Formats: sequence, C-alpha cells, structure tokens
Amino acid sequence: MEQARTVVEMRNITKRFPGIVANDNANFKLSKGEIHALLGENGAGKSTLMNILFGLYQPEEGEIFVNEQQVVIDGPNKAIKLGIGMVHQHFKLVHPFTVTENIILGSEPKKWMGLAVDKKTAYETVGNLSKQYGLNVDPYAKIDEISVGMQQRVEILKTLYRGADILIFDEPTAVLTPQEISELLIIMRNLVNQGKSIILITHKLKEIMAIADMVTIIRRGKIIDSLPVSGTNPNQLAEKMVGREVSLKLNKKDAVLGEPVLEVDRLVVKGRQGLNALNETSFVLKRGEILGIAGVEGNGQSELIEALTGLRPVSGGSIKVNQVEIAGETARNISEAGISLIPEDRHKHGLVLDFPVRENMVLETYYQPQFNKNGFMDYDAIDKHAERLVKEFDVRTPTIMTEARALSGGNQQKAIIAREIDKNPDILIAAQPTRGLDVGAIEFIHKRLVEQRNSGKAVLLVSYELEEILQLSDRIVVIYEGRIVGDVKPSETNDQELGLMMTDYKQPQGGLNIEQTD
Amino acid sequence: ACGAKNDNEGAASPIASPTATATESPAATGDTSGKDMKFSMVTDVGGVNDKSFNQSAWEGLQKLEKDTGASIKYLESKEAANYLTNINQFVRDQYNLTWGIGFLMGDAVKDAATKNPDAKLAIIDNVVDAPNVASITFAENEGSFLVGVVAGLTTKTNKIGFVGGIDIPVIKRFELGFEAGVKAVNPNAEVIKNYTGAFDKADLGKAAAASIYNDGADIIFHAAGGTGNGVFNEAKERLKAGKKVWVIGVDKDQSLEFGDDVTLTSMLKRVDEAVYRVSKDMIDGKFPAGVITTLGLKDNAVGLPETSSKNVSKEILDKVEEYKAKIISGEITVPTAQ
Amino acid sequence: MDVATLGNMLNTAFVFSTALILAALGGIISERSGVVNIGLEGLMIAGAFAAAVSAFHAQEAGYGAWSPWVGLLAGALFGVLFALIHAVATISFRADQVVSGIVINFIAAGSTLYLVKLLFEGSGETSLVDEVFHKVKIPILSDIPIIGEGIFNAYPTTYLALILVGVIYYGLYKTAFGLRLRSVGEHPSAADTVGIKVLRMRYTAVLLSGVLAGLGGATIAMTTTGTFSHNTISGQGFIALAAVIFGKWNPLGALGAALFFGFAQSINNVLQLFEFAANVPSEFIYMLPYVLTILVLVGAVGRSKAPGALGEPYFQGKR
Amino acid sequence: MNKLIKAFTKDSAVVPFIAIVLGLLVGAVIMLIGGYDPLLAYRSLLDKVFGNPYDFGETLTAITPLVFTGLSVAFAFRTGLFNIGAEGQYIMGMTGATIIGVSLHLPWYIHAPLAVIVGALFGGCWGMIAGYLKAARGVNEVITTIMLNWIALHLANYIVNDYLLEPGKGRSYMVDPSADVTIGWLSRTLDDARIHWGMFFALLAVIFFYVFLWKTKQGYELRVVGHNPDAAKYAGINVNRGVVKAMFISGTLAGLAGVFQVLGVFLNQAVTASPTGHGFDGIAVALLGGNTPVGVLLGAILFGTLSYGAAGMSFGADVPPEIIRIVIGSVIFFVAAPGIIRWTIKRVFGKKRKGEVI
Ligand SMILES: Nc1ncnc2c1ncn2[C@@H]1O[C@H](COP(=O)(O)OP(=O)(O)OP(=O)(O)O)[C@@H](O)[C@H]1O
Ligand SMILES: Nc1ncnc2c1ncn2[C@@H]1O[C@H](COP(=O)(O)OP(=O)(O)OP(=O)(O)O)[C@@H](O)[C@H]1O
Ligand SMILES: [Mg+2]
Ligand SMILES: [Mg+2]
Repeated sequence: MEQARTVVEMRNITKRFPGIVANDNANFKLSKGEIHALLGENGAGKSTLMNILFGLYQPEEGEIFVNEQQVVIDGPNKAIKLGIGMVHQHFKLVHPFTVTENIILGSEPKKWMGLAVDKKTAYETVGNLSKQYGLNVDPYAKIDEISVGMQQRVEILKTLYRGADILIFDEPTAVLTPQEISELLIIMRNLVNQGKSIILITHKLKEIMAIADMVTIIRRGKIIDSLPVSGTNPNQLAEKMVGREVSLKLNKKDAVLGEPVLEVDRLVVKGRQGLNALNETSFVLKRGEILGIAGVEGNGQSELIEALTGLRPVSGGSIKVNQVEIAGETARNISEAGISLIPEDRHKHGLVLDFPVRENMVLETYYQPQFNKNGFMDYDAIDKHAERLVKEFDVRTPTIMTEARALSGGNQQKAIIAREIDKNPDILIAAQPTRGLDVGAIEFIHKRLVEQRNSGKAVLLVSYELEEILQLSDRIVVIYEGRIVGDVKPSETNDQELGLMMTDYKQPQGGLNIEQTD
Repeated sequence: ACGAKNDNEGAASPIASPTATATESPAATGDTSGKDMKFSMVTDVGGVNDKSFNQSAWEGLQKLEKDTGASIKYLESKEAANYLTNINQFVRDQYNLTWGIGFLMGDAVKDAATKNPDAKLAIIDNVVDAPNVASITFAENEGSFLVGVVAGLTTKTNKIGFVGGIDIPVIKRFELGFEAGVKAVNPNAEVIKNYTGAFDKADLGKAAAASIYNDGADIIFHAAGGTGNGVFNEAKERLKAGKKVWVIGVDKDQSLEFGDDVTLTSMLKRVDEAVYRVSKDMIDGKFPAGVITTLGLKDNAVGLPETSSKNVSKEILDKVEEYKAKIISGEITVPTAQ
Repeated sequence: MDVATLGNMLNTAFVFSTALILAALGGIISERSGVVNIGLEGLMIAGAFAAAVSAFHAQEAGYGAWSPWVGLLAGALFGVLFALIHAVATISFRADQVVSGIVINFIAAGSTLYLVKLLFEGSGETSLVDEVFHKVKIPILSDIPIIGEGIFNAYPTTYLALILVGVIYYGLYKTAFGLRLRSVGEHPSAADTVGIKVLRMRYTAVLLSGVLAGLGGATIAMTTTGTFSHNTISGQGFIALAAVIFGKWNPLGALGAALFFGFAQSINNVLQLFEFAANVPSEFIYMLPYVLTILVLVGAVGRSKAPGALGEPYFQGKR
Repeated sequence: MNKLIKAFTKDSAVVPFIAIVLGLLVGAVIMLIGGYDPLLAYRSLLDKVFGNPYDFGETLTAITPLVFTGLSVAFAFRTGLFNIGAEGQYIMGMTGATIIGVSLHLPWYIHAPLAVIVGALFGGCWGMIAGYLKAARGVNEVITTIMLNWIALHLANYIVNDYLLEPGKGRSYMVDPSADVTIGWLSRTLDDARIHWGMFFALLAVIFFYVFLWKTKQGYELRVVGHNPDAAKYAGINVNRGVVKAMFISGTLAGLAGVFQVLGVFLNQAVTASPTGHGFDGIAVALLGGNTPVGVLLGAILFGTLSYGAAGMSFGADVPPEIIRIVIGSVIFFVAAPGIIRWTIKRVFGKKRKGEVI
C-alpha cells in the first residue's frame, strides 16, 4: 500500500483546565482514508483533543495542519469550512426539532430572497443524503421520537450535509445496541470507501480490532503510542492505556443457586403511549444468580425496571420478593423489601449533582434510624458511612464534601454502585452499569457485581451490550416487545444468536427455550 | 403632569393658588409674620403630585410660604408604615404644625398627637379626637349635589355615570350627594355607578368610562383621583371620534388640565384653602386645636369653579345657586355616608 | 347580553391586551433564546417613561399627531437600553437571569421616577400629553357585527401588536433566523457546533425583547394614561410574563393568553352595569380576571414546556 | 435555580462588600448628575437611621417583614420553586391575624399566639394553593402566585370591608390589646418606636430555616426535590407532597411578615388598593442574601436600612428617595455578576496587577 496523504496533523498540543493538564504536548496524525482509533481512560483527554480539532477549545500551545496547511481553528465554523465534522459523545441535537431542521441548522436553504427557509428543498436534500449513504433516516421525524441509534445517524448526516471529509466520532457506540453497532461499523466502512477519513474514540477494544487501521493511545493527556492495529492485540492495548495489566476476562466461579427471590408473573405494565409495554412478562430470579436481560432498547426494559421499583403503576400480574407481593407498593416500601437499583441515567436519576458526596450516599437511606434521630439528620453517622463507602469502592473524590457534579463519570457511577450495594439488597437491579466507562472501571464494577452474587444475593442485569451480558450473566432472558422470548445459558449461546432472538427472527412457538429449536 | 403645569397655569386657577416654587426656597414677598415658623405635611402613598388632595394641600402651604414667609416641607410616604415615622420626623424636628393629608393618616396622627402632647397637628378628611389636633372634613355631598343638578339638567340621554375610586365613606359622600342632586332635578335620569377599586389606575378608569358611555351615558362624574384621568382620556377620545360626552371633574378645577371641550364642570374641594386657613390661624395664634371643622357650601369650601359658565348655561347655574341657598339654609338635607 | 355590549367588551379587551401582547412577545423572543426575562415589568416602565417624556416634548415642539409615534419610538429605544443591561449581565457576565431581571425592575422603577422628578421640577408625574393615539376605524371591516367594533375600531398600537404577532410567529417558525434563535434556546451547544454565534443570537433576542416590552409600556402611556408616574405600570409586566408561560412560549398562544386576560378585565366593567352586580361585593368582581386565569390554567392547559436551555448561561466548552 | 443558589454561596465575602460600595457609588454618580450632594445625602441617610433611638427602632421594625418575606422566597428557591407570591401570602397573613385579633377577646397568652398561628396558617395555605396546583395539575407556580397576589389583595379587602370594618375608618377595628405583640418597655427605651416580638421571631425564623433545611430529614427531602425531582422519585420521596409542603412553609414565612405588621405595627388592617411591595422586596432580599439564611438576614438589614434611611435623604438633602431603589438594584446586580466587578478591577487596575489570576 502506498503512503496515504496526511489530512490532519496536530503538533505539540497542550490544553490546561483549572487544576489539570488535559492535553500535554500531544501529537496526532490522521491519514486519508483511514479509520484511526483514539483510546484512553475516562478523563484521559480524548474528547478535549478532538474538541480542539473541531475548534470548540483553543489550545494553549501547539499547531494544527489540515491537508498540510497550517490552520488556526477558532470555532466550529472554521472546522466545518476545513471539512471537519464531529459526532459528539453527548449528541448535540435540538430535541423538539425535526431531523431535517437539525441537519440544516446553520446552513439552511432559503427562498424568497432569504426571507424563509426552503423546507421543501431541505427535506429533499436530507432524504437524498440519507439514501446516498444508506442511513435510512426519516427526515420528517422529531428527534424526540427516534431511537438513539437514529439520532446518531442524524449527527452523521449533519456532518455530511456540511461536506465533511474528516469525521470525528466521540464514543459513538456507547449508547448503541449490538445491531446498531454493527450497522454503524458498516456505515463507517462505507464512508471511508467514499474517501472520508475517520477518527474514532472508543473504550471497546473489540471494535478497534474490528474496524480501525491505526490506534493512538492517550494517558493523562500524554500520547503514549500510535501504532497500526494489525500489529497489536486487546491485552496490549488495555495495558498501554491503563498503565498496568488488566484482565479482560472476568474470573467467576460457577453459580450456587438458592431460593427464588424475585418472581415476576404475567406482569402487565402500560408504557408511555398507554399501550402495554410489558405483556404478561414472567421470569424468576434466584439467590446466587446474575440474570441478564438482553434486548433491543425500547422493548420494555425501562418499564420493567420502573415497575419493579415502584416508579410505574402495574396493570396486571404479580411481583413477589421473597414470596411477598410488592406490585403496586410505593418506591420506598419496595426499597425496604430488598430491591436496589443502579439507574441507567446516573445524572437524572442516580445523583443530586449539587449535593456533596456524603448526602448522595444516603439518598435512599437517609430516613433510617442509623442516619436520623427524631427527624434530625445525624451527619456524624452519615459522614462515617460516606467515608467508608468512598474508601471501599475507591470513589476518587477530593473529600466527601465535594459536590457530586465535580466527579468524573466513572467515579459518579462508582459512588452510586457503592450506595446501592451497601444497602445489601436481596435483589440488585443494574441498568447499564458500565455505559461509557473505561476498561479499568468496568473491570472494577463487574467484580463488585459478581461478589454480590457470590454472597448469595441476586443481580438483575439490564444491558444493551451483549458482550457484558454474556460475560456477567449466569442465565440470560431475551425480551422482545414486552415479552420474554428466550431463556438461555451464556455458555450455550453467542452474540449472533442472541442478537437474532432480540430482533425476533428466531422466535420459537410460545417464545421459550431457544435450545429446543437449535 | 401638574407639577410642571402649575408653573404655567396655576396662577390662572380660581383658587388663586400661587406659582409653585421649589420646596424650600425662601419666600421673597408677603408679610413676614410667619417667618420663624415651620409648617409641614405628610402625604399618603399617592405622593405630593397626585393631582388631588395631596397636591392641593401642598399648594395651600406654598401659598402660606409666599404670604407669610413661613418655611414649609413635605415628606411622601412610600407605604402605610411610613405615615407615623414621617409625622414623627417633623414632630421631633419641632415643626410648629404638621399636616396629615388624607383619610388614611388618621391613626398615625392620633398616635403622634397622643405621644407628643406639645406638638400641634392637623388632619384632612378624617376626625382625630385629641386636644392638639385640628380635624378638617368636607361636606363633599353638598358640593356633589350641585354638580348633580348640573348633570341632571344637562343630560340628553337621561343616563349619567359615576366612577368612584375605592368604596370608602369619603367617596360614598360624593356618590350619594351626586345622585340626590341628579334626582332632584331629573327624576327620570339613571345613575350608573362603577367603583374601580383604585385611586391610581388610569387604565381602569378609562375602561370603566368606556363601558358607561357605551351604555348610553353622556356625562360622568368621577371621584377617583388618578383613576379619573382615564375617564377624561376616554371622553377626549370619543370627542375626537365625533361623539360629544362630558366629564365632571373633582377636587380641583379639572378643566384647566383636561380642557373645556370635555370638562363640564368640577366639584371643587378646597383642601388648599383649608390648609392655608388653618395654618394661617396658627400664625395668628388662633389654631383650632381639638376642634372638628366641617367645611361645606356655606364656607365656600366645596362647590363649582367660575369656569363652569363656559359650558353650563346661565339657567342651569341659576338653578345651582337656588339649590345652594336651600342647602345652606337647611331647607334641603343632602344624604351623607356616616 | 346584547351584540353591542359584546363588541364593546371585545374592544375594551383589546385596549387592555395590547400592551400585554407586545410585552409578552418580547418575553417570548428572549426566553426562546434561553434568557429568562423577568424584567419585562422594568422594560415596560422604561418604555412608558420614555414615551411620555418624549411625546410631551414632541408635542411642545409642534409635532402634533406625530407625537405619540415619537413616544413609541422613544419607548422602544429606552426599552433596548435597559435590555442591554440585562443582556450584558446575563450573557456576557453570566449573572443569574432571574436576579438580573429583578434588578432591571428595580433600577427601571427607581431611575425613571428619579428622572421624572429632575425633568418635571420635582413632580412625580410627567406632564399630560394631549396628542395621544386615537382609535382608528378600518372601513368596511368595522361594520361587521361584534368583531367590527371589537377589533376593527382600535388604536394604531393594537393593529401594530397584531401585526407583530404575525411577524414574530413567521420569524420564529419560518425563517432561518427563527430556527437558529430557537436552537440557541433549546440546545446552545448544538447551535454552537454548527457555527451559530450563540451569544450574538442571545444579545439580539434580549435587545429585541427590550424593543417590544418598551413598545408595550409606551402603548399604555400613549393610549390610556397620557402621562407616566409610579403606577403607570403596576404589574402588567408580570401579567405579560404569565401570558408567555400560559401561551406556551408561542406568539399565538401569548396573543390568546393576553386577550383572555383583557377580556376578563373587561367583563368586570360590564358586570357593574347590571342590576344583580349590586349584590355581588365589588371585590369579587375585581378578583375575577385572576381567578379566571387560574381556572383556565387548571382546566385546560396543564404543564407547559419551557425552552430546553432556559435560564442557563452559555459559554464555549460548557458541558 | 441551582445556579442561582450557587452564584452566591461560593463567592468570597469580599464580593458583597465591594458590591455595596459600588452600588453606593452608582447612586452618588446619579445624584451628582441630578445636581444633588451625595455626601450630604448619605450622611442624612445614616443620620436618619442612627441619629436617634426612635428612628433606629423604627428601622428595626422596617427590617423585620423583609427578613420574613426574604426567607420565604429563599426557602422556595431552595426547594426548586419560584415564589413570586410572597406578597399575597403576606396579605393573607395580615388578614388571618386581624380576624383573630379583632374578633376575639382572650387572655393574652392564648390570644396573641393564636392570632400569630392563624395568620401564619393563612399565609401557608395561600402558598399551598400554588403548590397544590403545581403538584396536582402541573400549573407553573410563577403564574399562579402572580394571580394569587391580586386575589389575596381583593379577598382581604372584602373580609375587612364586610366583616371587620370600623365604620368610617377605612380599616378594621383595632386589634384587641390581648393580641398585641408590641414590647412596651423596649418601645419606651427607643422613644416609642414600634418595637414588637416579630423581630425576635424573625431571628428564630432564620435559625429555623437553617436547621430545617440542612439538619432535618424533611429539609433533606425538600432539598432533594428542589435539586432533582427525578432522583427524589427514585429515592422514594413523594415529590408532589414535597412541593406542597415547601410552598406551605414558604407561605407561612411570608404570612408571618404580615402577622407581625398587624399585631405589632398597625394594630389594624386597612383597605388598600395596591400591594405593599413587601413580597416583591422579599425577592430582592433573597437574592441579595444568596438564599442563605444569614445572607437573607444581612440582605434585609441592608435593604431595610437603605429604604428607611431614604426618607432621611429626602428630608435632609432633598434627594428623591427613588435613588435608593437604584442603589439597591445596583448592589444586587454587582453581587449577582461578580464578573463585572472583576472585569472592572481588571480594567481600572489592569497594569498594576498584571499576572494576577482574575
Ligand atoms: N470544560 C472543562 N472544564 C474543566 N475541566 C475539563 C473540561 N473539559 C474537560 N476537562 C478535564 O479535562 C480532562 C480530560 O477530559 P476529556 O473529556 O477530554 O476526557 P476523555 O478522555 O474524553 O474522557 P471520557 O472517556 O470520560 O470521555 C478531564 O480531567 C476533565 O476533568
Ligand atoms: N462543569 C464542569 N466543570 C468542570 N469540570 C467538569 C464539569 N463537568 C464535567 N467536568 C469534568 O469533566 C470530566 C468528564 O466529564 P464527562 O461528563 O465527560 O464524564 P465522562 O467520564 O465522560 O462520563 P460520561 O461517559 O458519563 O460522559 C469529569 O472528570 C468531570 O470532572
Ligand atoms: Mg470524552
Ligand atoms: Mg465518557
């Protein structure tokens, strides 16, 4: 292969934030037509480096070359002019707007001497663009109404609409289902074939191995290495990234199953539009078991979690915890009955970001006698409790008086997990517990979940990531349109098969036991 | 509006109110018998330029300053809690006489008078039972009766409006006197009443006037302070649109401010005269301490301004004089509130 | 209730509503760009003040019937002046928007009255302007029963307000400017990443809200009072704010809300014409507009959704 | 609202101090423009407040309701609500106290507390209406509280006019002496200034505010609801009940302001055409004080002192008292946008202070 042209070069980039050097003399080079992965722990400085390339931040030092010309990128406008587009880690979409409105925003086609937006042309252009790249997006849909995967495609279309040749993807797969991930990888290949160059930030080593040509590793703001993917392997990458050896394989002994602790029987729950989100769903969870619930997002998982935790009314069926009916009880009573939840959206549901860590640590237990006397909070006890959890779960925070907002995503997650596990619940529901975390943090959290199960408690794991489900679960049920359509052992299946079940290609009659049809 | 207007037109006023001067400028003219005396007044929340009794009272003091060389000062109250503290400010500063202007000052004047028996105070529109307070009230019902006579004889539609501020005894006196006057000369006429609930909302006055005129009335008498400005505005607007309607003003000769083309006449209430006279009595050593003075037609303290002759016919004015004599003589008793 | 009364009520409703409509439009533009505008009251005060003062001088200078127009213009300009304070504080210096709005109310109330006292020799009120707006009948249309008297016999400012409702509705929903403005209020960093100048957009919006709220205040001075004093604007800005929320941040909604409020006000005048009203304590009649507003909110509207980034200062790199 | 709270709590104590100085400077400049003497004006202001025991006492009396309404607004802010309705709750507090104070005759140790409690409950319930409408029907509390202010005004007038009116006085009968909460001896010490127990209750309210919000279980719950209602639901807290409770407490605080104005200052309730403004001033006080209890107390002291002293300014220097509104507005402005202060300092002292982190 002949030497490809360099389209982006960043030289000696340094960027400081108060109290931290986010990028420390970093060098980075992207060649035409390549997919170049950027790998690093949470907070290593990946997003910062790319935000600099996109003109959102100005570096304190360093130079940038695009197509071998030195440039100053003083704002996204400039980046767009230079043919750079970015799909952000947290999507930048205006939710009440339609897909098309989001895409044309800032460079709208106009009519009547600029007095009006030419909507017709806009919708046509977006429709055509979507077809051209095989993205299959409905130009008329509102962002609020489309799935996360679709939203991401809208982000991609936004860059393409502006004629970007260099595309930056910041953790694009963190929020996608396996199907969506493989579709995205195909799309990316497609883009490269059409002459685009791609920078891909991801924590998933498998994806890097599958699609990237080059990988650059960044640790604490410094570039550690930049090498062709063909000459490396996941273990080596993980080690370079974290700076120590990481076991990518989870060591867990066989499950020792006990009594059933959670029995869900023909549960019916209404969803947001008033339709049944759960349709006579039934399953049983036993002590000493991690039960994975696999499924494409939006098939009733959120409603199931909300029903189990008392946040959503139940229209039929029963939920028993330790043989006691809890359907219809209040969230507080259910929590007392032994269910804990690691919520999917940690900012919205898991934490009060403006509160110090210590107050977040008692969010569900503040009223109990150990933290509360005669209606007064016992802050001595709360402080002791928080100090212990922070230590035990390695939550990296300056002090327990630090606001939760100031913690990194991974540490926020650890704080929540510490709080929930420490309640010593009979049933721990973990929804997307490792979304967006780096491999080191994932390793830690997985270990804690397994420990919980080993101590005779039960874990209900809800995740859109098949790899995580396969690795952690002792048993997997597949949920599709509010029904359980499969019940398998991880050792007896693989992600392809699960993926098919999740989209109902292979639903056997009655929807049970996949092995019989095999 | 009036503050500036006074400078230009004040002298033309039949009340002969002097040209307004800055609050404390030393008087150049007049006899100087009051030179070493200090007079003050405390306004209610309406402020000194309310185009109503506060302003009128201040004009009285200004005349006093001019005529006698007395020094004068006022304080405006921003809220009810200031009434007492403002009065006390003057009392402590050894003012010879402090006026509480308006009905609402009653309790504050009483309090200050009781706690400072040596101080001299006076109040307008209310009665305070204390040996060192002069209380001045007006027989608004008598004057209102007379403008009622004018309205009753002038109306072509036999519908006449009354716009009140807040439904309190003082305003009720206007209403009852007015209605009695109308009925006395024109038993068929209907009086449409609207209390706007405020003395300082021109927009409410305008809307009230609009609905009354729309209902067929051709004259409105207002006793609503600043709210009444809205009544005038509505009338002017109708005039521009080619519809002749009248307003009867209140307290001062409002034709001076709003023009002859809409102002039929006004019900004068000579607060300025009262303030001037009682203050002058003080200088002359005749302060009516502990006395309640009710000023009515016989004192020329209420009634019609001379400018009325512009719009009111001679015959009607003669009728007015007739009724005035009857009221003074006691032949007619005008209904009153409390 | 006969047809004429209904027409008159509608007419009165429009008189009351005009200023509310204008100020509410200002509130909408500002809040659609993400800047809370609780300072509407202050901006209206500024507008009413400037209008009363400049129309008076225009009249003295012999501008005749043009005087109220001069007043309107001055009201808009003065509104902008105060809006600029709000913009600088909240957009450039990221001061809390609620705080800044309250400050605007304070400073506007204090400084205008202070200026009145300086300009009018100690008086707390400006001199009465004779040359104010008068209702203008639109030929033919004004002959339609009810609506003719109700809508087509109105002040020029009412027509202006109605036209502006249309213009702003169109501007917000049909033009690129509107799309960008709304995106800035919903998700400023999304707008930023497509090259929209968020801060400039917000400045524009807040200054425009100054124009509109200033016009709203000026309207009151140039149609109903003819003067400016401490209570020319007493709470209308807050009612306009309520209309913004009630109308769900939509110009047509705000028009409806403002009209509703004006109508409720006019009902209480009409009620007093009727015999039975004598038996209803007047206080209950005064309460009516406010009670009705709450009842309608409870019955019909429910939760309204504010622009996504309302109240949040924006700076590049904000996460 | 969180930002609102944060904007104040973190910045050093220097900022408010500089803000006050700058605010006074702004006032001085405006006075100069108007041709007044700012030094004389400010001296008259101070003289008015501290010149004699009477005015000093009356200043305390002017500060008291501001502490209550400031706390009321701040409390609501802390629980995620914007209470523009302190005005209405204040009026209802007055009304409740007047009803009990005027219409009953009881031993003082029952009568006064009863009047205080009923007035507070009136205010609380008035606030609760807005809370309930928000919780049950999702109606934005900003609108309802604005409307409820006007409704309270007219309702109070109705009650006074039709049930409590002393004929010919335009106000209610005087409160029975057994419900009077003035402090005679202290009043006499301060030359008959209207001193009453309300000021001590105001201090208690400051302490209550702090202890309740930051030390009790219910306070914790309300703060969670205020900062993150979604998380509150996850934690098993009844969010709707929290909203209602928070508005009740907020209303109670504002109501107490009215209660003590009636029982300690006016000893009656007048029929009024427009709001007193104490509720709106409460918003300013809360903002001045950064929604912290001690901040509110200090804010009320500043606000009350300046407002009361304004009369002295117009008495002693003929300066229109409106100027004080500009001063207060500017102070809040500088407190809220410390960036402006830093920017100004940087501009003015830029060369000398190079290298300093601004
Ligand atoms: N706007 C900001 N203000 C202050 N600090 C920031 C800001 N943005 C980033 N940082 C800091 O810079 C460092 C790098 O952050 P960055 O977001 O680039 O990490 P990352 O590698 O993308 O992490 P992740 O994998 O979690 O996305 C972090 O320590 C973060 O705290
Ligand atoms: N407003 C802020 N000011 C300063 N630093 C911030 C702010 N918000 C976030 N950070 C820092 O930025 C870093 C990255 O934040 P970010 O929210 O991207 O976390 P993350 O690790 O990427 O988690 P997630 O995957 O959930 O996004 C954290 O270390 C956090 O301390
Ligand atoms: Mg990142
Ligand atoms: Mg991340």
